[in-house]
Amino acid sequence: MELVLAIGIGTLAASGVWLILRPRTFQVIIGLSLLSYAVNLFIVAMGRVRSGAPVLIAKEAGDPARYADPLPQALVLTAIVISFATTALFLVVLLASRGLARTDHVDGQEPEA
Amino acid sequence: MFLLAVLVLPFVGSFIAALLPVHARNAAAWLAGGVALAAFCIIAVAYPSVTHGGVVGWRTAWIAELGLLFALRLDGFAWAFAMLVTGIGFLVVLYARYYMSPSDPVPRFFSLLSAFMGAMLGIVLSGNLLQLVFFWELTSLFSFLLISYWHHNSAARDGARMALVITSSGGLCLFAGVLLIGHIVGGYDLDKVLASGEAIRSHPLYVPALVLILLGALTKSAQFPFHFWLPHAMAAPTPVSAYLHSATMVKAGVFLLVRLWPALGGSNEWLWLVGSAGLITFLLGAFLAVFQQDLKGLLAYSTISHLGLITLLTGLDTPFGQIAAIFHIMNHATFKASLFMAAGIIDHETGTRDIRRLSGLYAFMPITATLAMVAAGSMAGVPLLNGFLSKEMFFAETIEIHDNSFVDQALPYIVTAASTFTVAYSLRFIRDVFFGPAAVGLPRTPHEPPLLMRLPAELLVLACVVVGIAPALTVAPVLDTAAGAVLGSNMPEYSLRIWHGFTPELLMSILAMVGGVGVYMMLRSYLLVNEGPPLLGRFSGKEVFDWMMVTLSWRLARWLESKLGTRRLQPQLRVLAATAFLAALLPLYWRGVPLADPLRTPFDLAFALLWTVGAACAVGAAIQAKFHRVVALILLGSAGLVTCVTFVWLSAPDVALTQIVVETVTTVLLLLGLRWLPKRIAPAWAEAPAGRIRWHRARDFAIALSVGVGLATLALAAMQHPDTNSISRYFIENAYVKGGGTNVVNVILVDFRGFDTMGEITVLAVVALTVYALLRRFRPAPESIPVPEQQHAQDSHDEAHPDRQKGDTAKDTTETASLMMRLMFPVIGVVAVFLLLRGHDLPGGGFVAGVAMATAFILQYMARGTTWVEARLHFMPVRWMGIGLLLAGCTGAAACVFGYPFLTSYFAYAELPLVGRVPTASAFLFDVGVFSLVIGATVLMLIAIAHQSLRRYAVPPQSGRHLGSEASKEELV
Amino acid sequence: MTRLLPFPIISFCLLALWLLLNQAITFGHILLGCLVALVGGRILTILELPPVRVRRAGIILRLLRMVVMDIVRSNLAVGRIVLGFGRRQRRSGFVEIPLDMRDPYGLASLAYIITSTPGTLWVNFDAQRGALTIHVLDLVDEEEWIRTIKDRYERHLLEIFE
Amino acid sequence: MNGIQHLPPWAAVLTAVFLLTGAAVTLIGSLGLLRLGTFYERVHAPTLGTTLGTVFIAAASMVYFSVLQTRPVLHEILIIVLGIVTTPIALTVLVGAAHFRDTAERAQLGKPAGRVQPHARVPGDAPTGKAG
Amino acid sequence: MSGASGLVIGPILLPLLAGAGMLLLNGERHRWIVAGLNVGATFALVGIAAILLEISDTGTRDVYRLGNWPAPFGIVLVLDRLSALMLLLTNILALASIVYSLARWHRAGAHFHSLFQFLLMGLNGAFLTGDLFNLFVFFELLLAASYGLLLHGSGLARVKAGLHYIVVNLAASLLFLIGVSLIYGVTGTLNMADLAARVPAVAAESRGLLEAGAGVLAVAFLLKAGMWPLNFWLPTAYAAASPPVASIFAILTKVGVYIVLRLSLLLFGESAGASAGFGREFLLFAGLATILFGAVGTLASQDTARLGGFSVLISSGTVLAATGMGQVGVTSGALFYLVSSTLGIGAFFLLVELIERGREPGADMIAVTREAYGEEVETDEAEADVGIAIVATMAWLGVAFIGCALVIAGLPPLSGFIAKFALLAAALHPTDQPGGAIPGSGWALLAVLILSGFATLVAMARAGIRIFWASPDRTVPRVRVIEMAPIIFLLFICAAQTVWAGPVIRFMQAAAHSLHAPAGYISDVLDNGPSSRQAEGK
Amino acid sequence: MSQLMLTYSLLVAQVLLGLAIGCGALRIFLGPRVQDRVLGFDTLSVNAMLLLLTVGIRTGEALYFEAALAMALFGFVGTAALAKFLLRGEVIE
Ligand code: NA
Ligand code: NA
Repeated sequence: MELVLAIGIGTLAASGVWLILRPRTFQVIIGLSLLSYAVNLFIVAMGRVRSGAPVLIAKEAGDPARYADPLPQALVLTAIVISFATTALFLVVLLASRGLARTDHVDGQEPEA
Repeated sequence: MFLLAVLVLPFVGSFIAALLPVHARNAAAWLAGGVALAAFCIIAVAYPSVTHGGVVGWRTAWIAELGLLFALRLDGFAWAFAMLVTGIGFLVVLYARYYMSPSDPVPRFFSLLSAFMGAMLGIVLSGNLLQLVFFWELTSLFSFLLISYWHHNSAARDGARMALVITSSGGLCLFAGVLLIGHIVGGYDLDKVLASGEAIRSHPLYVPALVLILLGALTKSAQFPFHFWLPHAMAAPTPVSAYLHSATMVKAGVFLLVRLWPALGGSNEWLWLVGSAGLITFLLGAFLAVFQQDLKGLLAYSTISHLGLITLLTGLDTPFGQIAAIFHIMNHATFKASLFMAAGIIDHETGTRDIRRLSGLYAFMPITATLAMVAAGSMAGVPLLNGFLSKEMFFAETIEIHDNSFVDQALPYIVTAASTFTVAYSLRFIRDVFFGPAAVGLPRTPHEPPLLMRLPAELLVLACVVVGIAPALTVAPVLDTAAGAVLGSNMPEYSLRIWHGFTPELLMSILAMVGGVGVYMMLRSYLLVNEGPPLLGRFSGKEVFDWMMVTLSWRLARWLESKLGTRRLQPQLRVLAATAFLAALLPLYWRGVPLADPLRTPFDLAFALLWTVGAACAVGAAIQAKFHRVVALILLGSAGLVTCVTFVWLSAPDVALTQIVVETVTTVLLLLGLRWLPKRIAPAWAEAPAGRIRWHRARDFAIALSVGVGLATLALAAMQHPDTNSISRYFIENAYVKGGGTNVVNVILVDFRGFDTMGEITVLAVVALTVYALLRRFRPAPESIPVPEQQHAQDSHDEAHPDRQKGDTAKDTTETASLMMRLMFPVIGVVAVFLLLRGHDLPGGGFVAGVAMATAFILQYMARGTTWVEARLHFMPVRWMGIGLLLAGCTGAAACVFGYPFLTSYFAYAELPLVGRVPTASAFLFDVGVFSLVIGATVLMLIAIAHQSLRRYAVPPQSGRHLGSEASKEELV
Repeated sequence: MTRLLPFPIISFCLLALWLLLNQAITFGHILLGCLVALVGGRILTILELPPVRVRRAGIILRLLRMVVMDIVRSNLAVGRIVLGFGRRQRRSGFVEIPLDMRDPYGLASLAYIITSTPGTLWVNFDAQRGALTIHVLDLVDEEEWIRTIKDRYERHLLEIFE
Repeated sequence: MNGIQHLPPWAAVLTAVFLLTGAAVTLIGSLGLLRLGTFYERVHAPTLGTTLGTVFIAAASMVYFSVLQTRPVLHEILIIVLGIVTTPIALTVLVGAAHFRDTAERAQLGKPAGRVQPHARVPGDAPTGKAG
Repeated sequence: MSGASGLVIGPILLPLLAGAGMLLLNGERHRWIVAGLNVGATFALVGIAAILLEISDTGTRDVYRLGNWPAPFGIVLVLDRLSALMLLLTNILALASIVYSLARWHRAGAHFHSLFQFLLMGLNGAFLTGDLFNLFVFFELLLAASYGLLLHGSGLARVKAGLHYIVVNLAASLLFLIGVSLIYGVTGTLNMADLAARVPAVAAESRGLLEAGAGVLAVAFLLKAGMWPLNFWLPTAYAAASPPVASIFAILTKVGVYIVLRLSLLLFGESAGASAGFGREFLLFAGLATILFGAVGTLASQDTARLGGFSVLISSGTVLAATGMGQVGVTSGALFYLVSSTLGIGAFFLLVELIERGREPGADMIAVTREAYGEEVETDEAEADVGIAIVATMAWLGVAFIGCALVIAGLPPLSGFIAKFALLAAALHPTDQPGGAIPGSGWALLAVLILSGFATLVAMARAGIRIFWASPDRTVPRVRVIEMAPIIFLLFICAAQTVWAGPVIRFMQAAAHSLHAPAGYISDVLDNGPSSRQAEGK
Repeated sequence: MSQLMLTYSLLVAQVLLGLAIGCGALRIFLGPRVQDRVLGFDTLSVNAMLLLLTVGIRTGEALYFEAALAMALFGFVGTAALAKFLLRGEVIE
């Protein structure tokens, strides 16, 4: 499973990086979204893969090693919120850029030549 | 303490002068003159304490931690220099009072002049080298401002800039050199440095330090090859030239040479570097001076030449040479200042400084002419004038054997030749300007200047004569004191007498005199027509300087900037990706990648299938994002769904839940955005050479692949990394016991690390505000301003059929769905409340609940459109955000009131009547704050975009209730 | 009553939803659920939902049973078609059905039914003409489909809502 | 880790059967998405998943957790109901949109000179230029 | 918790509440209340920061345990000399920017004041936090606010620059996350002090992963710090920002610099075992390269604001290079330099618009506003009568320009010169023994700093001449006291820094000493004392 | 025995659902029209929701229900928005 997950993360990241290196703003926003998926998965993966581990703790926690690491999950939640917010912001900026610059090139102008 | 007064006085005067009204000419002059005179008197009075090697010091702590005191130090040498600075300063102020035009902003002039005097005094009185550098750079700055005083004149601007650039960069070198000296000596204190000559000269850093310090000194004193700035500085008002370019600033360089000679001199490097710079400058300056047609230009080159002479004297590296240098510094200051004043008077009275146009002025201004002739005589080294004395000493010194090299042997001949030119230009100055036929066609009819304008020159010329005739009675003790301060016990025997008998130096003087007359006669006809010297052609330092400024500091810089940097986004991201890749790769390469058994958990076919889909969707999105935006969006959403499922697979239900709701909102958001992105049409440049594009793509592909493989490797390695003693253990053990919740993740979010959440929701608020603010100024692409094609088509379809009304088609399709969507509002609302309430114990929480609730709102907008919804639901997102943030913040701050840290939670089980035991945690209130904020922020962002459809672009504002109009700034609904 | 509880059925459903979500029928939850249901109903009035008039609630169950049977049957039929067990040349196409029903809830219910039943698809309802267009996967006889929809569903829905 | 070993055989078998049936029905529905020829035909197929597929898998879940937790776990009903209640919202609009696009295009094609206006297309519908 | 310790949360809580409170007021109708709130809150922040500086100078670190959870489990705020210094610097700069903005800029867009407070919250939090992930949150907060503020006023230039700025920073934020989570994956902690305590014990086979994490993290910080070649976005973005925003942006890069300084000494200091000194040479070279690039850029800048942007790079690069040298003396000099250059550049950005104002009649903002948003011109109409235009405008502007140029170029008499002296004297003087060999790094720093000083001088002279002297027909701009006063105020601080250089340097040296001896930091943070989480209601 | 059967049935069911998800994805890729892709997306999300339910059974953890519920409740919003966009060219009028 680790291997599959790692490949998945890698593919998301590679697609994302490819897209953010493209010249069109919409490509970049899609790329950033893909990258944030990759990063979110990566963070959760840092808690190690524990499929089917209990999520809630009982009143007596017992052996902490049984549980999936909750901290990366909490971190990812924060990261998701922030990346959602920044995606929204970037979207609006790219719209504004498209409107003002009359082009959707990331540089606000078509390259010469 | 009086030293501090002397130093501070000019600056105070400068400050006050700067505040005077623009035309307060006399007040400013009085102020500046008074300051100079007062400083002069204070210093004069201090004379007894500096004789016989006496030193007056004053120091106070400045940067004691770096071994730096603020130290003022007055010895004989500094005393003599300070007398020059203040004395000539006073005379120049007096002169300038009459010279400056009433229409100039004179207070500024005197303010700058006083400040310059202060800075110069700072150099002279500095008791440590760093402080000296400090004032050194200040003199550059004020000289820049003084030279460019008439800044409407481009020559003044250029000259000032050149002076600033050259002297300041020299100052930077001096700074570096001083740092090295400080490093060698272990401090910057002047006494300490002067006492460590031996240690300095034997240190391996001696040569770099010497070179750097010389760069400072030689640039300041306009020595070859940095001499060229001085003639261009002549664009300054003449009082400035008289002060800065004869007596003070340019003397700072030679002052430094003499000052540091005990520490740095006495080596071959000194002899060769300083000596050759001085010799070349002396010769070159004298030669070039002859060919100047501008009076001030002639004086400038003459100054260069005389400074070269002084530099040569210090460079000859003998105690006697230093004495002669000091003496000539004083003499040159007096005669050159008076000559500048004379030139200024001539310029002032005739309106020109061109030697070719001037003639026979003796008849109009006999007194000025006499003054100028005496001073020029001194400059030429005519006996009975002070210039003669120091020149004799100079000749004598050049005859001394120093190191027996060829140059040393030739030195007397070379300096005699140079002196020939000195005589020639002095003669020319007198003969061409004051004698001959009366000039015609001058801009003004010349006459004698006011008495007080002449007075400074008179006093200076008087000094020339008195010193020249009776040196032993006048200047000898002063010179003795000054030289003694530099040389200490090293004082050689010397005598200041007019007549030493028939000595070789007298012969040299006579040769120079005769030769000078001859040269002048020979060149007369040439000078009447030609501009500039015959041999050096059109070569000029200014051109080299300009070329360097343009080429190095502009063209090269721009070229380098374009090569080393970019303003395009893609290369930046490429560099970023590559750097990040390397940053992770290199440590792994050096330390090794800990990849063990790749199958720590068993292979799972369904999971693999899932990720086949996920990966395919990601790649698909990458391919489709350019021309098939909706498709890319769908693929992105699919990859997101796969990610959600994966979170569940990894035992992270909260994350999955959050990802799902966020996913939904993001899709809607991007679709809202697509409304304003016109269709992509392949532009013409897509036909550009395929090879280049293919290469770019290959490179990007390689980067993308590398990053992907790299991240996958990191993830794999980390997932197989043995479990660490993570801090999570504490959370699991204490979430219920101390945090009062069974959902560890949520307890972390609202309690253990509630501070993160606090920040995170603020981010959301900030972004929402930004989106709102930006969209108020939104101007869509022109192509997307009209209603979308679909709506247009549907409307025209309706209009084409008589039994239909506009909007029917859309209504038919969406009416049923709209009803269902409205029914969903309370349903989603109930689920949202459910998620909010249970978050602490089970998956859920304020954020998910908030986004869910926001989805319900957005669904209503989708169902019925903005106008309809906002007429019914009065929802004020910004206020919700504010309330949410305040609630969360105040919940956290409540703990502070009870003496606990921010965000300390409180929980207890409350017995509610009929309901039973209910857990009440302050963290819950915090979560409600989160909930409120998230609804507000999410709705604000999405609806702000949606509102754009209502705006009428490029037409007068609508009074409708749309975003940004006065009526509904806050009430979005 | 109507002011306090404008949509009793929907509010009841919301209460049920609340209890199901919480998986608990404690007094506290019933109380909370009622509160939530009341607020939900109130919001619907703000959203100007037309009032629900249910005449004969008993028919609902009968209709529901019928629909469930139809859904199961259609599932099998469509599954066969997908897997290629079709016995003959299959034809799919649009059918236009004139409806008498105008009640929005009735129409919505019909939409739910038609869409949820594999094999039929709600395409469009022309409110002017009262004509419903559906798409049928296995269209043997148009008239039969019109009859099915009108007799099996519309009639019952009319009884319930109008 | 999970509770399968605590499950009585009858419940295990029932759960298994429900699960497999549900998954199979769903897969068949999704296959239909691939195998059927036109858009309108394809829309019918996934309904299998949203109806019977969901019902069976939710039932499996209900049986399993009810037995495991020895109390009635019924909230999966919500998934069934919500699935059935929400699907038409999306699908009616989607089919309506497709229907309109088709009629509009047919109308356009019927016009002389074959000037096909892409007005009913949306961005991403068809390639409009080279990728780059 | 003593009263003094409780104050540590103030720099975060106060802007939060102020910013949130402003949202409840109608931005348009209550503009002056909101503005007053902003000024008042920032003024209070300066006061709090000053008190905190005083407290920090007693030498004990104040560790604030949020939620009363013990370290390393909960998030802690750590007040030491360095963080207190950065707080004071930030809020002083902020106060100047805000006062300046009241003349006109705060009306150029919506929610300026709340965004500003949130920016301060992010900055203050980033300087105080002792937790790596919390740092991420505050970084994001300050970045989000900076996005908003950069776009404040809108217009094509800002939007174009903002787009680059946002994309690049978003990408860097992702790297931040990767780095933090990887470090967590290897060490199991997020608390910086705990991390420092755990780094030496990391197993040899895991060290590669740890350092990879640190490397990726460093890329994120260095991008924000403006390190070459990750800094191309910066000059454009800073030049495009409205003046008060650009001014406060002068501190933004310093956040990255601060973190690099803090973490490289804390995590990879001398006691870090096999990882000691990780990345130090790289920092040195990158810092030097950044200075050179900045110098080239200043020379190549036609636009005054861009010149300011490149000055920011020089400033960042200098501190980075100094960090790379890893010497206490150099670090203290670098801190002195950091304060001085930040204030100077901040003042310069405020000044740029005033001096350009006279050159282009009808300041760009109005034009941009009209262009961008035909129907809703919302600024400038009624403001001509607000404030009093100052007399002798050109003289003031000229003096201020010279002052800024001197600080930035490192020339006397303002603090820039002392700063360079403090830096270089220590760089050339690695041991206490006078006259020892000068290390190559010392030579390099000397050469590069002299060179950059020269470049700045040339560029500033060129710009100054062009602006003040080369266009005789320029109109004298209308400048108000509240626009000029903040600039003079900042320069005055620079002057004060020269006069009282001794005490300031002493403070910096103390700060540097404790940075270079992280054991105290670690034990202060991890020593939870007896009171933690004892008394909550049950 | 029966437990083992259930375990394997779970695996099989998950694989079947995985394949179903693949079908949805394939339709997204194949198109040909946008409505086909939207339909594929909708199918994919329903199938993913069902997969979540099976994960819940497999792990014996009832808590994944909320995630499944959320997918059931919000999955349609994305599809509806896409459909609305196709129909009207904008999601919110
Ligand atoms: Na000789
Ligand atoms: Na003449």
